[in-house]
Amino acid sequence: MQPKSTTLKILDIVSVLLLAVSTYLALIYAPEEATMGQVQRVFYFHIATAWVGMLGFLAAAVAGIVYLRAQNPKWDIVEVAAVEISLVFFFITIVLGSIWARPVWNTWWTWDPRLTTAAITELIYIAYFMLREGIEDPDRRARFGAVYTLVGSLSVPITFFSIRLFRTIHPVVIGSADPSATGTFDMTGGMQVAFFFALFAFTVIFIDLFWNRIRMGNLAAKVEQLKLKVMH
Amino acid sequence: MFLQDAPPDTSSYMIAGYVVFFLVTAIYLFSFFVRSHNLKQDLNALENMKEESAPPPAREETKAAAPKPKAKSTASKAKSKPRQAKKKVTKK
Amino acid sequence: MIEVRKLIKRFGMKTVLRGVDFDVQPGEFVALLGPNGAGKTTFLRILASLSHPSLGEIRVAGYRLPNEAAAVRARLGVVSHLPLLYGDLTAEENLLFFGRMYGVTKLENRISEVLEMVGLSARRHDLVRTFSRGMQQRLAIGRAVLHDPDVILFDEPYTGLDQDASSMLDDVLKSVAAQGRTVVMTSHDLVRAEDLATRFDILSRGIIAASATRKELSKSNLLSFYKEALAG
Amino acid sequence: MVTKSARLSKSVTERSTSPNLFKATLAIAWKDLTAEYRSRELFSAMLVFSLLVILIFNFALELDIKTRQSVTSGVIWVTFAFAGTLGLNRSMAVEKDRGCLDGLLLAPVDRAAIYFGKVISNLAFMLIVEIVVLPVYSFLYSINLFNPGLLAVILLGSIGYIAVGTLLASMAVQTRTRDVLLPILLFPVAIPVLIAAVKASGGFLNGDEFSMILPWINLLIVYDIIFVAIAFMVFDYVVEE
Repeated sequence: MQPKSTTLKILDIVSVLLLAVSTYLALIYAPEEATMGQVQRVFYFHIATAWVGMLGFLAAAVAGIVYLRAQNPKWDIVEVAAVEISLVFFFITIVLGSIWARPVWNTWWTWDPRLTTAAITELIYIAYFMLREGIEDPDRRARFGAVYTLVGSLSVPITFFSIRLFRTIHPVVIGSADPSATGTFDMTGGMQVAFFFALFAFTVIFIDLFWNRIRMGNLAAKVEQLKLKVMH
Repeated sequence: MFLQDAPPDTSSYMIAGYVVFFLVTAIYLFSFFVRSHNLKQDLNALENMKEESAPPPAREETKAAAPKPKAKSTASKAKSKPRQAKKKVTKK
Repeated sequence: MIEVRKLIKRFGMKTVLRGVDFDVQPGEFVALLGPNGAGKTTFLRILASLSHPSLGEIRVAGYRLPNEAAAVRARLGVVSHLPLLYGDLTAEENLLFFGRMYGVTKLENRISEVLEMVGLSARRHDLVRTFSRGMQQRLAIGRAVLHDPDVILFDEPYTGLDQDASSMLDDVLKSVAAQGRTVVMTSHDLVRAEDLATRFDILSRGIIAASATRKELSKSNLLSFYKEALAG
Repeated sequence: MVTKSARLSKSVTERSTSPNLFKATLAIAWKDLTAEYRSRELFSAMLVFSLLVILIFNFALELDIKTRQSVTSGVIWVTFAFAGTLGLNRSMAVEKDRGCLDGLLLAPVDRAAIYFGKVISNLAFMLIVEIVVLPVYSFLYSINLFNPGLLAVILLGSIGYIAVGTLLASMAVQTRTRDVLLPILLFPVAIPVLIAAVKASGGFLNGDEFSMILPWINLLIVYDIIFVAIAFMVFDYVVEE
């Protein structure tokens, strides 16, 4: 396994730096929000992790489609990497969402479209890993995984609309703001800097993690191959 | 909640949020390093075994009935498959 | 009738077939012998278009696999140690179903012909669940010849059959061979293979180790030829 | 024992033409329904299971008449969802256990025929169970369930549920954990169907005007179309080796 390429090493360092800077921006630089107080600062990482999570699940679906067309195991490794990272980030998004909800809506959990869809998406991709665990043959495991990411990623938007149709109280900060939803706030200059920087930083962090995880996937495949060769 | 002029003190929730973020990230990174460390170890163990079992000069797999390596794989934790770090979803 | 060039089949990292070359002329009855795990069943499943080859060229009944699979399947009959029949349907209903799936014309009297051939006309309206293993195997052969295929593949047809069921199966196999069809049969039972087949191929460690027609074998018997091929 | 069979020259039996998709689909559906009619093992399991679930709900949600009115659509859809999962598991397991799936794959027919054949037979099982459960439910709780809107929603919802369920069941049946895995795979993906079906059924039961229920029906239709199309396209990868 060739050693870590220099670009990857640089990316690792850059990611750590970006994380530090965006944490600074979110916690100190951005002004305190008048109505909600300090908890609003959770918002930056809440949205950034959500964005990365969705990015990852999208990447997984694309990798799934490409695998189904080409049956090249490389894409299966990419898919698993994307799903694994997104699972972690989406989990954080859900927890941050509920921590933020506690003081603002004084309940830990509200059945509103975004939070519920996030939870369902998390369950879908946990089911994805359980499906993979249940299959021995690597080719079939890859095929079934690809099919399920496809089905799963298609059901997420529909789930979101069906719940939004069900009812909505989640504050919409950007886009069609629903004034009646409590907890909305307008982003002043400082906040916007922190917000967009967090988005950018997390995207870079995602790519770094993604690349590393793919390398690890290749390493695992190589070990498996060697194991077969030596054991026979 | 809106009575006092100063914004309500919800910093404890903010701290909780960021603690959760860094904790979960740390756990994931830790499991990531453990897995890749184990894999690297397995790789070296297997590569040594391959050297032992095929010492003849010809590097590539020779047809000669090379003695099957009887020794069990000595890799310390030769897991059949790297355990995926299972994400326990602890919803409050 | 069957041409196989450099067929390789990998399950994940494990290579089960390491470059098989195999040719069968129309009307030949080839017995494919070999120890367990040599890849006999895998090879037959690839010929039967049930499994995709990893690498290699395959033509059955004049059509390429896996691209022209549908055309191959219309000219191919398969009998495996599993009867592939529905216990809750009667013999006639099973043949009706498979007849429709294969688009057999004039299905009614074709079924009578086939039941006559395998000696099950009396049991036409009985549930297959009530059939003995031997009778199910003969009905399975009936199903395999229903659409009048050019090639028939038998995968260990004698497994689990007692003495008289096996001898009855011999007669049916002889009558099938007599119809000028091309047959490939895998088997453990050298004795049975010896008096049925016109050619003997030995598959071991993923390749065809040896092949000999009945004439070439006249001097030494099949057993010594088999042992020799495995030792090689 | 074996009479000397007449020499079947090739000309006697015309060359068999491979059947079109529609005929093969009907053949598979006919096969499943006939086999099930004979053994009735699947249907009775689903039926008894549904009645038990209703009984449990009766004690679990021991309510007065008014609230029972609103909870009905929820109860019937949870019952149908569980019974459906039971049915999907059984019908695919029957195919896999006796190796019959290979028998289907050997036929010179498009894999979609297998998928649609299975969807039709699974849907038929689910509808039959629904046809029996609804009168029993309305008998037990004296609620009139025979309004056409409700039946249409039940049909639409079942189609969507079975369309995705059949695809996922054919995967689940090939894994180690088998029928434990199907609900885990199916429920998170089938949530839009369940929500839309429950809301639309509730709407019809309470007699809301149609414009209120229409969005839910549209959602059901969109879901059905998308997932039948997707399943149709990827089914090859699920059954082929």
